[in-house]
Amino acid sequence: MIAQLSIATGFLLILIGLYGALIQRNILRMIVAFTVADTGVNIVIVAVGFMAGRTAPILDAAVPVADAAARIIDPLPQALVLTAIVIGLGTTALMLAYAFKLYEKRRTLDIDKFTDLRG
Amino acid sequence: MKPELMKRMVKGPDGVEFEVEPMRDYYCDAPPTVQHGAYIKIVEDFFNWARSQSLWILGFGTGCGAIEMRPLMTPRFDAYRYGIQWRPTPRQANLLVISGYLSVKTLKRAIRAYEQMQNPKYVVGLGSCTINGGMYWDSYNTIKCLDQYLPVDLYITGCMPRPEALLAGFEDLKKLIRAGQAEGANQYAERFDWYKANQKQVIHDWDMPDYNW
Amino acid sequence: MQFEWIKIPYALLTLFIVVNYGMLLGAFIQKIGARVGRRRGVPIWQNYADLVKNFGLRTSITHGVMFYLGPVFRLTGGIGLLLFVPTIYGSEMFSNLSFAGDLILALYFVFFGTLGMALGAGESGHPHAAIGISRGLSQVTAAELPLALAVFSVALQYQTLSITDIVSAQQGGVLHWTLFTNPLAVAAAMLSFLGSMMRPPFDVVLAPQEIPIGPPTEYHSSYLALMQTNRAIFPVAKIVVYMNLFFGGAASWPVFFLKVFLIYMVSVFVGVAFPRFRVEQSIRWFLVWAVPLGILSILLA
Amino acid sequence: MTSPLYIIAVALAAAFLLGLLREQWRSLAYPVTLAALAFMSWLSASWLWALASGSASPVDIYTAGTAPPFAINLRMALPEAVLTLLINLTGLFSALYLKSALLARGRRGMAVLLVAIMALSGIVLTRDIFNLFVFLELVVIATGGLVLLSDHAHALSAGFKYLVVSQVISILLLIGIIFAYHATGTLNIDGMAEAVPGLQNAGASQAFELAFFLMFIALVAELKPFPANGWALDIYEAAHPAFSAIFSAGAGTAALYAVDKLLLIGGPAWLDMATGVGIVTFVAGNLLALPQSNDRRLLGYSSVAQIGLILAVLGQRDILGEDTYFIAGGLLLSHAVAKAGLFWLSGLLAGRQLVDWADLRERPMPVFAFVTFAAMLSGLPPFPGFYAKWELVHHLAGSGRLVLLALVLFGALIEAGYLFRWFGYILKREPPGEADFCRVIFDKPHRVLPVMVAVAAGWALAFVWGELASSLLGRSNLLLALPLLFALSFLLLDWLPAWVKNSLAIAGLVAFFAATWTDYDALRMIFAIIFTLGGALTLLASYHVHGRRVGFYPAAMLMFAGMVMLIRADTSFDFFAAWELLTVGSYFLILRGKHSEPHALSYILFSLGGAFLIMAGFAIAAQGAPQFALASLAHVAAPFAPWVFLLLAIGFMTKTAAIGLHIWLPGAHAEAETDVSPMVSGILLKAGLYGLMVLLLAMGKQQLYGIELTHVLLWVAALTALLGNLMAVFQEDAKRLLAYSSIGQMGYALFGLALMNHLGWLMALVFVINHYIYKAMLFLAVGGVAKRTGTREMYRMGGLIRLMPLSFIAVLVGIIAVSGVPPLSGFGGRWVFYNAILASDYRLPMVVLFLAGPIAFLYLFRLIYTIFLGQLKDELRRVKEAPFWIVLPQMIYVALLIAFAVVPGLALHRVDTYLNQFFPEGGLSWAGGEITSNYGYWNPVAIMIIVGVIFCTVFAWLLFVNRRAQPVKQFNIVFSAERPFRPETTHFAWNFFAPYRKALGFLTQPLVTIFWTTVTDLLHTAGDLGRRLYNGNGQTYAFHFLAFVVIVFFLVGL
Amino acid sequence: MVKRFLALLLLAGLGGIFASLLAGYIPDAELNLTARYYADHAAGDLGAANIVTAIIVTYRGLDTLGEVTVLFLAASIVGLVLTHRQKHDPRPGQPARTRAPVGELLTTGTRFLVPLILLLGVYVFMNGHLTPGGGFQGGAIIASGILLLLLADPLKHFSHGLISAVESLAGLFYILLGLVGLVLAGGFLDNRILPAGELGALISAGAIPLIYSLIGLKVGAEFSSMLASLSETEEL
Repeated sequence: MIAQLSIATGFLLILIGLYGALIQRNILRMIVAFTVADTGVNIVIVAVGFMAGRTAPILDAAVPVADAAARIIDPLPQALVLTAIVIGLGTTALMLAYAFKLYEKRRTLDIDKFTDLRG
Repeated sequence: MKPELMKRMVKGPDGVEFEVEPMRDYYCDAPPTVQHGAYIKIVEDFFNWARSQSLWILGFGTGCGAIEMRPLMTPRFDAYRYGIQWRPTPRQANLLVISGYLSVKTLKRAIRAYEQMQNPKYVVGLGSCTINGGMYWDSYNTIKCLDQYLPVDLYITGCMPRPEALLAGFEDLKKLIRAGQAEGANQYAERFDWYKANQKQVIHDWDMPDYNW
Repeated sequence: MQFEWIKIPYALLTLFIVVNYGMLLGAFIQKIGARVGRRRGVPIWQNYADLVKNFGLRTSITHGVMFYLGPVFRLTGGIGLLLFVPTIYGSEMFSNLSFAGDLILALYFVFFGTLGMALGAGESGHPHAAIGISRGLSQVTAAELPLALAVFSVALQYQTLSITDIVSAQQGGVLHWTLFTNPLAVAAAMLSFLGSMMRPPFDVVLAPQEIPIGPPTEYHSSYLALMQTNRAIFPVAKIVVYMNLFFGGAASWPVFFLKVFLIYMVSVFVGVAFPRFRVEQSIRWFLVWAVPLGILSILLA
Repeated sequence: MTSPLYIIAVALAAAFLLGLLREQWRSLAYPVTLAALAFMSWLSASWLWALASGSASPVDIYTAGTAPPFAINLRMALPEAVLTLLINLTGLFSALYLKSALLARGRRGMAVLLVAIMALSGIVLTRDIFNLFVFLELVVIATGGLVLLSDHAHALSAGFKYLVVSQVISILLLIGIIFAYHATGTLNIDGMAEAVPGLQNAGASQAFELAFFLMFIALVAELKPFPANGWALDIYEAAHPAFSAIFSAGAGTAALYAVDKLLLIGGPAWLDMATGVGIVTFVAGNLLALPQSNDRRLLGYSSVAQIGLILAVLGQRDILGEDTYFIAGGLLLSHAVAKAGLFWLSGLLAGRQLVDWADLRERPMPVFAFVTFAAMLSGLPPFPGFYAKWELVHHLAGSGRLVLLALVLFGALIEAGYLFRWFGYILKREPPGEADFCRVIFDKPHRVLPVMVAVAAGWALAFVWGELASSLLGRSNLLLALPLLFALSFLLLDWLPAWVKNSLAIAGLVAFFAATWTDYDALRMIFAIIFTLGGALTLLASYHVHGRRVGFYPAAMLMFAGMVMLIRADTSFDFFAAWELLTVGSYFLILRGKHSEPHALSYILFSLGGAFLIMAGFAIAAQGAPQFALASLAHVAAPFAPWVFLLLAIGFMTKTAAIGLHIWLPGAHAEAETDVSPMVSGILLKAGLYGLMVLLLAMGKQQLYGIELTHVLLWVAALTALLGNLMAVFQEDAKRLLAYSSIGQMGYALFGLALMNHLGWLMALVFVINHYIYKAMLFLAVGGVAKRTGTREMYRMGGLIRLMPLSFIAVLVGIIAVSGVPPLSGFGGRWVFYNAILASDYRLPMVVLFLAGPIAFLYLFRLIYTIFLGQLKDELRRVKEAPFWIVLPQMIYVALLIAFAVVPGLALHRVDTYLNQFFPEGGLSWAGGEITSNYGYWNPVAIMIIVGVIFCTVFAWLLFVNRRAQPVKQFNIVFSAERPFRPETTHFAWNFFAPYRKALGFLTQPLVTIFWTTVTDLLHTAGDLGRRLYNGNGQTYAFHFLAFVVIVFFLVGL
Repeated sequence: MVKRFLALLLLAGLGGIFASLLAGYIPDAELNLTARYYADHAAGDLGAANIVTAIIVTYRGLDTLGEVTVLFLAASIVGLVLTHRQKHDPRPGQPARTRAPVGELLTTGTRFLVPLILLLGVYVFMNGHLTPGGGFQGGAIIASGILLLLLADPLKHFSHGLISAVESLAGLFYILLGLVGLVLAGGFLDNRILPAGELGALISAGAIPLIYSLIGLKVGAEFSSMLASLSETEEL
């Protein structure tokens, strides 16, 4: 039940993020919207790996090696989410740099002003 | 001298400039030559008979007599019976009829027409205007004596002779031809300079070669 | 049909007969025209006089080689057409040089003279000559079509292109002539015949007043003499083709003379009665009246 | 063999090493980058060599020492080796190209470039789906960085739009991956592929289908499909050309291979979705490229379209089977090499409009480069695209997917259209900009080298694909065909003076005929003689040109090679390859004329359209077999046979300019050079006739919906003859008059063929021979006159008979022959025509042809009168006779005509007996000089002698009587006793047949031209409407992408 | 207005896809194939207590390498973009612009907190294979320390040379370790080039701690270089 709930929140966040990205005319707001969508994706990735009644995949005193397979949740999505977060960060950093350069060139952040290459 | 006859420089398609002299380039400037008949008299007589039998008149009414020449071709007078026929171009005509007074302007055209006819060719003058100017004796723009300008073979009297007179005249002309005395063309060739001098004295805007082939 | 040397004198004999017949026929028809206008008309031998006079003229001019050769092409066309078609059916003597080619040769050799004449007149440099040629060629394209259709339907009907075979198929009585077995084709052919005879409905090419005698404006003396000889031969040669194809050919010379005269009179009668067509009118007239007849004759054959 | 992993490791090591170097050591950093890229290229090249030669087998590289499903593995097989080599080489040469930009940006730019190339190779190598995502993101970010290298004003906004849409793509891809993992339990592609069928309950497989859809649509979006590719086009336009080359060649290739891997998982259900998206992108991309004027944006559209086509090919893997990689590889490699080359070429130019490319004209090398790239893109022989398209079309036709076939050919035709239009601009248009500073940068070797390498790669690929085609699929390798090699050798000899090359060409043609004349049957012998000996004879006229005449001889020999191979071809593939070769060769020949650019374009479009119809016809006739012997056209299955006949007939008729497909001929033949017109008009039209003969011999009479197809052909031929002659009558330009006359004559020949009886075919052959001789002669004569008088307008000439007597003789003999007047050979054709129509059972078409006959008379007289007779104009008084080398062939043709008129048996006897085997009854008998058919007889020798004798006697008589004729000049005419004003006013030539136009002018309304112009205008307006979709706003492009996802989702109907 | 409506319509469509995905989602009762393998073998083969770290560093080492390159790429592009601006900044003669001094609380807080933050960061990426967290998280913590420094003294100029040196060296060593793994052990980035040691000890699980600390340093350096570049845009 928890998994479905969190996946649903993840999807909701993605939709909100995309809606923001499509409607907002200010570039910075678009970038923020995209980061919201990215977090939504990350939530979904982690939530997919969730198994009820199990614990984190760290083998220490609490979870001996022997019954690891029965007690831990699926570790792979967590590894993937780590990469996804970093990549999300990379693209956001790049978009910020672009936003800065665009502002520096046109002194405006309105996406509708940058419609030069057309047809 | 008209501009189109003036000497001018022309550039050819390959860019070479050269001079075009219309009077020399467009017209043949050879003088007429005396043409002797066939060597044997019998052949010449036969040709003369044929020439008299098929007398082709140039359809060029120069003066008031032209109106008299039209009925010749009608049923009433029917010149065809005598082998006489209208020809529209001087090339194919043998007889030039100068019907009545001849203004200088028409003389110029008559000379051109006469010179474009082929030897032997005959000229017939109608009425006294072609002999001594007639009632236009003191006119400033007609010529008084046709014979000075074109070699005339026959004159037909009458101010303007009726078709019957014309037919009779043509019969006389036929007798002359058959006799071989209608050599106006050769006469024109022999005394060509004299004729030309008279013509140039009267025609002032002379823009054609001496002999219009 | 093999070539023997004896054929040449025979051919020359035919040529001699036809030239004289042509001269006399021309004058005779002029006389009939005159009589219609209550005139006495030219003497019968007038054509001879004109010919001798033109040959006898002492001077002439030349505009160039092609001008000089124009009348030669014209006369060669006339003589060739006459000699390529057998004049008298059944007689070895008067089948002239028809071994060289069949009906198609005759049909196309007509253009040989026209082409040569056009080139000669073209070189004369006279605008009237050029206008005359332009009219003549335009008119001939439409005039030739019904004849071609008629020839095609006749060839289909008799399943052969050789003229002697066609004539032999029409022997035995008047009713066997193509006139009766294939009337539509003959009608189309006769309409096309009018077009090619330079008679008033279709003589805009010569148009004596408008462009003095059209193409031969610049021709005179011996050139004109050659053309006059051709003027005598060519119509007869053309009529020989029509006669052989549609009117049962001629078994002897009197029949030949009669038939040629009667066919010639067809164009004279029409010529005397009708005013002159402009070029596009004549083209439309042929395409509207003559060609459907031809097509019908082909479809029915 | 070193492990392929080093490609990634070395690249990253070099990137990080660059980080260490200080800013000042910039000049050291650049060689390091080049060294790294060179090593990567060497590595993939060595793997390719090993795999291709079989010394190594495909290998899986494990990382982290554990088996694939649990760790990431890379695979290095033949496709990967080829693609990584392509990517690395493009990267290396682009880096070389970017020398100044990289040195200006410093080491960071080089590091980004290295990582970009590594990421692209990674996408190709990796077998893990998430790893694919990581490399994809690396490419996205690297593209974002590298776009900044360009100094284009809008590079920034283009980069930003790219990042926006990539964000959306990565979101969808991530969700797709995680749910796919959840459904199948593994991230490895091969693992997933096995797991998918095993999904027991419907719920799991339904969930997987959804997840796969998201993954698949995200990766397809990377291929820039039609509605959602605005963002990519801006990158193409704004980025530095070298980066655009990488983006188009590298990124396109990698993304395509990724989609191919994904299709392994998806299985057959997703194939038709891929085909649908691909074909829509292909057609729409080409359509929108039509109205483009910016060169890089046009290249962008073209590469989007090509990648769409390859996606469609991948989508057809179910019917293509093992040929998929041959076809997709051929298309992909030629696209990648050509696009990279074109982008590098665009870097050499300052102007961005298509017309600015006219500066390339200064050097032959860039023009040759452009030609190679354009030929590779439009799939002309001998390049790989040609083999690939042939296989693709055959497989499609084999499995009955005709709509897809039509769309592929339609798109390819449009693409050829705008490419050759562009090539026409290069050769013929004047660059608008000021010409003072040199806008073409030839001095920088590091920019010219990549273009040359691309050209070399193009030709190498042509050879490799030829070898592949001959070994794998049994097709002949075009580059090994002797005639083609001979033609291409002239490319190397272009520095020789013209007369040397001309002699070589003539010797080559004659030698080829001497070597091969034994293995032609009678019918092909005639065509062989016309193509080789006739060609050699026409080439004589090319001696009149001095200097080097660059580009003429390769084009001419290509055309002749094509024609010679056409006759010798006996399989459909060789026939079609030869057909396209001669089309291309003749196109380059025609394009040499001064004002021939628009006409050459319409020629190539009609010819290629016809060629595609022929290919479609062959494909349908092949019924799935890759190629078939031409003779087996006879037993094509019943339902298809009429359609095959129709397609092939229309295809061949575009070449013989039948009515409706004729509008290219007048312009092309009139505007071509003096010695090209006879070649193109006299010889090339016969190729179309030869094609029709092969078709009619094999398929004979066909019925389609009850209509007799040969009957329709008969009517078309008759109309062509009539309208062709009629339009010729009203022409003012001499060469156009002859061109329209060619249409008429071809109508006659086509009529003969369509009669389908013995004499009909004989007539066609007589026309083939006649038409070659007199048309070549007339074109040479008119060309010589036009060269001397400087104009082709007939009313400007006149009275040239005295100044150019030899030309006059040639034209006089020519028109006598064309008009069919007895003594000469034209009459032979007419006589056979009459016998043929008597034998045939049709009646009405003959009527139209009877009218067409005399009309020929009109324009022939007009030609000779207005040029040679009438009044001589002032400026032409000093005109000299035509050059010797133009007059010599004419005199040879006059002799040939007279010989053919007197002794037709020489050429026709053998072919008449040969025709007996196809049409037994109705033959001719050749007794002595006389030729008899079963209707009439014809004795050419007798006619010639009789006419000659009569002519000479009459001429002698006139000479005797008229000895002393006085030669006069042009104004000694009876001008009703007046003086002619000026030569211009007395020469009656303009609108010569005015009354005729009043009577029959309505038949020459340019209906066909109007029809074809409206078709092209419609295409352009469609293109313009489509372009309005891209309004330049990044958000709108995101909208487009989401809309694309949702629409495809509903279409797929999950 | 139309734009909003269209956006909603499209997102409704996308929402539909997500909804059907959600509906089809059944959480696994048992670990699937790969997860079970990791659960059983991670401790035994690699000797790493934190299975996620084992996956990140070894099993899916290439992903991590890719990730690190993404960051390196982002950092260098941002550097490329912004320093590009600075190079042609034509104001050499003017004195460095002074800013109003930041609050007392922040300066003293920074001076006190930054060493602690850095220590925590190092601890996190040193014990990546034992406790939750690892290179990325440690790097992020270090970067937050640097950020705090920047906030305290905005005009503080970090030497880009040093940062990029650390970054590149770490990257190079990472690649070298990977290659050593390829040469010595089973494959690229295999951690068994060093003894596995006993589970739970600091020096255990082969090369994982070494690789992860290198990643930590690199990530920290890249974040700080990005932050530094972004901060230099302040003067505008």
